[in-house]
Amino acid sequence: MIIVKDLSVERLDKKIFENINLSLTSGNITILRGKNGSGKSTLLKTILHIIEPSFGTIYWKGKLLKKNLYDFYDNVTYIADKTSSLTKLTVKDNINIWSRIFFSNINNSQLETALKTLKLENYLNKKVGTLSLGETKKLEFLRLIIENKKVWILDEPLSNLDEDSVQLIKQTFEDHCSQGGSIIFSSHQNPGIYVTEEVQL
Amino acid sequence: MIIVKDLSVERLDKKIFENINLSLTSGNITILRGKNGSGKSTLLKTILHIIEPSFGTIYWKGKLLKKNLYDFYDNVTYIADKTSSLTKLTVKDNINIWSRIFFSNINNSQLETALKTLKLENYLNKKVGTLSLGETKKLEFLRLIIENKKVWILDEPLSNLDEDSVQLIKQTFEDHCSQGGSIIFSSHQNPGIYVTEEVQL
Amino acid sequence: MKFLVNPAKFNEVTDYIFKPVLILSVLLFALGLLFSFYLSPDDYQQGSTVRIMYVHVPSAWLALLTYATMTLYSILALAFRIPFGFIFNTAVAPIGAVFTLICIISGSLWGKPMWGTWWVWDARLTSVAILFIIYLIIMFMNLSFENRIVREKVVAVFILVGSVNLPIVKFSVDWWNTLHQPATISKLSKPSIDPSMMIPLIIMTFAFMMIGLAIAILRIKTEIISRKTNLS
Amino acid sequence: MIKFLIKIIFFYYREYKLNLSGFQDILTNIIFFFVSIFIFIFSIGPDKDTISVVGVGILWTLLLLSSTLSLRKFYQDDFENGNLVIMHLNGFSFGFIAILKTLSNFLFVQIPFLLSIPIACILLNIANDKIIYLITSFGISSFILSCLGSISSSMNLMNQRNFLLGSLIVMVFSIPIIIFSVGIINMEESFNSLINILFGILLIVFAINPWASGLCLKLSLENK
Amino acid sequence: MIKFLIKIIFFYYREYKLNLSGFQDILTNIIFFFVSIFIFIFSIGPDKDTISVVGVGILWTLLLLSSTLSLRKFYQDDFENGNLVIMHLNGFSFGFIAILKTLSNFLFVQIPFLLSIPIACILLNIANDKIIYLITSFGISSFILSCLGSISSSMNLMNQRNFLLGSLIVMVFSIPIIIFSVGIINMEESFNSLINILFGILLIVFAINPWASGLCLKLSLENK
Ligand code: HEM
Ligand SMILES: Nc1ncnc2c1ncn2[C@@H]1O[C@H](COP(=O)(O)OP(=O)(O)OP(=O)(O)O)[C@@H](O)[C@H]1O
Ligand SMILES: Nc1ncnc2c1ncn2[C@@H]1O[C@H](COP(=O)(O)OP(=O)(O)OP(=O)(O)O)[C@@H](O)[C@H]1O
Ligand SMILES: [Mg+2]
Ligand SMILES: [Mg+2]
Repeated sequence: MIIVKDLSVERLDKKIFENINLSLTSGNITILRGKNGSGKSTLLKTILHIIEPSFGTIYWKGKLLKKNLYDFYDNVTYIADKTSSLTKLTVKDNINIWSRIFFSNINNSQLETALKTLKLENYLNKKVGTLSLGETKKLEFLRLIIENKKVWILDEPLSNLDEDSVQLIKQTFEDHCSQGGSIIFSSHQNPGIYVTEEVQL
Repeated sequence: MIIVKDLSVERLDKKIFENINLSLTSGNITILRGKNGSGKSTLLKTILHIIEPSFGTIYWKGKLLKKNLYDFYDNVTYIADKTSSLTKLTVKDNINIWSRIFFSNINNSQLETALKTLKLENYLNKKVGTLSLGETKKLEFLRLIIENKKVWILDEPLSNLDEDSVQLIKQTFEDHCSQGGSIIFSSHQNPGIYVTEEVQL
Repeated sequence: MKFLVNPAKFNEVTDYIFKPVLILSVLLFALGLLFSFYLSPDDYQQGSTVRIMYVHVPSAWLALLTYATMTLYSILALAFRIPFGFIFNTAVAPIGAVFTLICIISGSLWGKPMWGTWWVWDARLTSVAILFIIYLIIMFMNLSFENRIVREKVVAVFILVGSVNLPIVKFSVDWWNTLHQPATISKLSKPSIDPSMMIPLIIMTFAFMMIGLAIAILRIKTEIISRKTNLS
Repeated sequence: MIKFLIKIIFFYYREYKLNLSGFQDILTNIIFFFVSIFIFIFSIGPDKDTISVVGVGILWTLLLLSSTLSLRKFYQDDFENGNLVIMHLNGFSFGFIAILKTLSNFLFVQIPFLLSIPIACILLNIANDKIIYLITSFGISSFILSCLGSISSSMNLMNQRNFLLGSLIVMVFSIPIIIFSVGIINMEESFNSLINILFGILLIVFAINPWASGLCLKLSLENK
Repeated sequence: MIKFLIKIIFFYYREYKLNLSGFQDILTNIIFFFVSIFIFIFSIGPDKDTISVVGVGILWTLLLLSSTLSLRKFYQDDFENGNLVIMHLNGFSFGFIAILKTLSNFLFVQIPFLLSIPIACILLNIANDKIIYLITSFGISSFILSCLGSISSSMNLMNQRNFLLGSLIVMVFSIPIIIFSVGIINMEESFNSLINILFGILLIVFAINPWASGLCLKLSLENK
């Protein structure tokens, strides 16, 4: 679905990376690997067209992504490397806002099981600002389920999580792929997730 | 040097952990392990006397830590789980502020080698806000060297770092311990750092 | 008198007196309305607008009285470590605010025919407005500060500091030469008011007091319960 | 299409939650204005005539203050915590986000203030028949201020020196508008034609806003 | 000891760096200040006498309002990014941090204002010989405001919801101070003795400040 061709990105006239090629079809998982500062996050943002590449093109469903942007956005969930929940609101408020703004079609019981598997069910009325680092991170993953889109673009989803949660994520990834979804994520760890393509930056 | 006895902490009247014992002597490394939300960060903050425990006592050099607080603070560096560099200033400004405010006794060439080993030497005039996640994290470690204290209290120092940097940290830990320093840190990963004590929360 | 400082005792005693208080407040209020509308004369200067007085003056007195008791309880709570004081303050502040609001609104309604404007910046009116704002701030603090233990202390200190305003409200008419009526009824010497106006005024004052008391009892009870169940 | 409308509604639900997590916040806003009026009165003195002369000026200053106060919150928080990106990925173009945000600033910051004008007029001894003029001109100019605020605070996000200047220029821009609208109130005969001019300015700024703010948002996210 | 002094100096170096990178904020404040003065002049009309009567009052209110503007920055940023903890671990007790921060607020927020007072006096037709009184009384009172601001904004750290509450509290407390200092300027004979009283208030607030703010900082960090 996504094809990235000869992508190069410059930032402040400094080359971040050059000639990156990758393609993501449904059911596939792509992992981005590379040192700190090698441009993984930058690449993900470029794919999302938040950053404009200096060379190269990106295709979405065969068309230029630029021309087809909002269709692409309708199919993609992005989780950045920093949490984006609203720290001043409670977990519940955050979930409410997301599920409403994303026009989510999942029902309450699905949400509850998701909360339970993530072990967040007791924190519903707690301010996000007072959660632990890993809990905040897990809360972010709820968006994957709420948005319920095909392509997941995740920036370091595995950091700050405990062993159990990492396994859970792994499981979720596999389920998503078997349902025809596709994932591209960056990580420094190697938790034994089966990936179809590894891109070295 | 640090002895923690029967420590229990409550937050909003909810027990976070109970009866934790640990002792840290010079040359030792203690690792805190536990699930997300098990209270690792809370324990570290309690040891730093930022959070008051509901039960239990902490001793520093044989005396009650409470009574001896500023002597303790003179010997400890704390790196929290979130970065605390000033994102609006450049790397250089941050380093300047730190080295001056901590009245650092390391000289410029030491600093430069440190910057080089951390591969941050090219970013001196860059705003911290525009660094990559791992680079920001590494910048934080510079404080260990600038402050040059005996006890290091580190919250998830290994997350978001690439393989090389983790090795570097490992090396730094070993050097520090061989010079009589002591370290207590929390982590979800197991990078093969030799630890003297493992506390399960 | 222990029920005035002890939550458990308070619950016990108020279980007995709540119903009488409620009935009394309804009766007194009805009686007061009857008196103030039918059984009291028009003022020879002010005509029938004088009847606003039967709302205005009692509510003004009670606004002040409520704050005064809150100040007392703050001292009890802070100096003698009696937590009931915090409970009382949290529960009662909105009642005081409402009384103050009634006082301001009725005063303005009275002021339009008497002085020609709704509002003047004389010392009495200004200080009452500040009293109202102080009440509101107390309420806001109670609603938005997260840590209860800290919040109650902060609020109690704030109440104490704010109590400076009370004598200003009370004596501003004597200290400064203002538009507002100087003390005519609440003078220590002989009140210079006709008994036919005095009677409805007193009845209405007691009616207001009883209503306030009834609501206060309810609110304090709920506050006690909410503290038991939700410890934060 | 309906889906999109619902999205917009929930955009405002979110803004509401963020800006005023309840009725008491609106009340606090309003009280804040009244206390500011108090402060003015205390510092100027209680003389009726003076007050009614400076009254309009006081109201204007407060309006300006409230918009300056809110400038920082305009995009900054959403920019920093990444919510701007999420909204964009959710199908709102940057220009459209700018429009929504401007309206939300108007709704949650300026409107509470507009609502308290009638009472403020009583306190400040402003003649009753002027109130309607006041509210009209205030309504329009506060909307202009919201638009200008949107532009300047989105410029602010870029955090580069030349844009720093830009946002100051926008501040300076608002001066003639304010001075103009202050003048309006004292010229009752030609009120209508003057209001039309103000309205014209509003239209221009409103048209520029999504374009300018959208661009700034895009660029600042790119350089984040 | 000397080490400690040097630490303090670099504390201010840090504040300077931080505030100056928010140079725009300072400039915005000053522009706000002058724009408001213009608003007044325009809404009052060019009548010199009225202007000079209300001039002092206007200056006062603007000073107060603009210091409320800066309240948010007082501790919030350092609280959120963890620098408060680092400073504390670096040997500053919370009370001492409060003192330093209060001084820094005075230096970087209030002083720019004090500097612009002479110009404002010219605009507002305030007699030259009054300027010195004005600046003295403003200096002291703005320091009082800094202390009050420190207390209320440290308190507000525990209240993440209702930001304006802190400003409200400061404003209510500053009412007596305003009444007092506006009075001062019009009573030139007894100026010295009145200034002494103002100074007394300053001392009291300054003494309470480290204790109260320090406690609030500690508690809010504990519950962060
Ligand atoms: C908004 C405007 C007003 C406010 C805030 C206000 C406030 C108060 C307050 C606080 C008191 C109680 C004072 C005490 O206990 O000594 C009071 C009493 C009183 N007020 Fe007003 N007032 C207002 C307008 C008026 C007007 C327009 C009148 C009539 C011309 C009026 C007549 C009185 C009288 C007769 C008393 C009883 C005085 C006494 O003997 O204690 N008030 N008012
Ligand atoms: N806003 C920006 N402006 C300029 N340069 C930037 C900006 N953001 C990142 N960079 C630089 O681009 C390079 C790549 O950054 P990026 O965040 O993509 O790295 P990364 O591979 O995600 O690293 P990490 O593993 O540490 O997250 C880094 O050297 C960084 O300093
Ligand atoms: N400020 C706070 N107020 C109330 N509860 C809190 C606060 N901070 C943390 N908690 C709760 O305390 C528990 C422990 O948090 P802590 O941050 O210590 O966990 P942790 O072990 O560090 O987890 P992680 O591995 O995710 O970082 C969590 O359940 C969290 O929700
Ligand atoms: Mg990255
Ligand atoms: Mg943690």
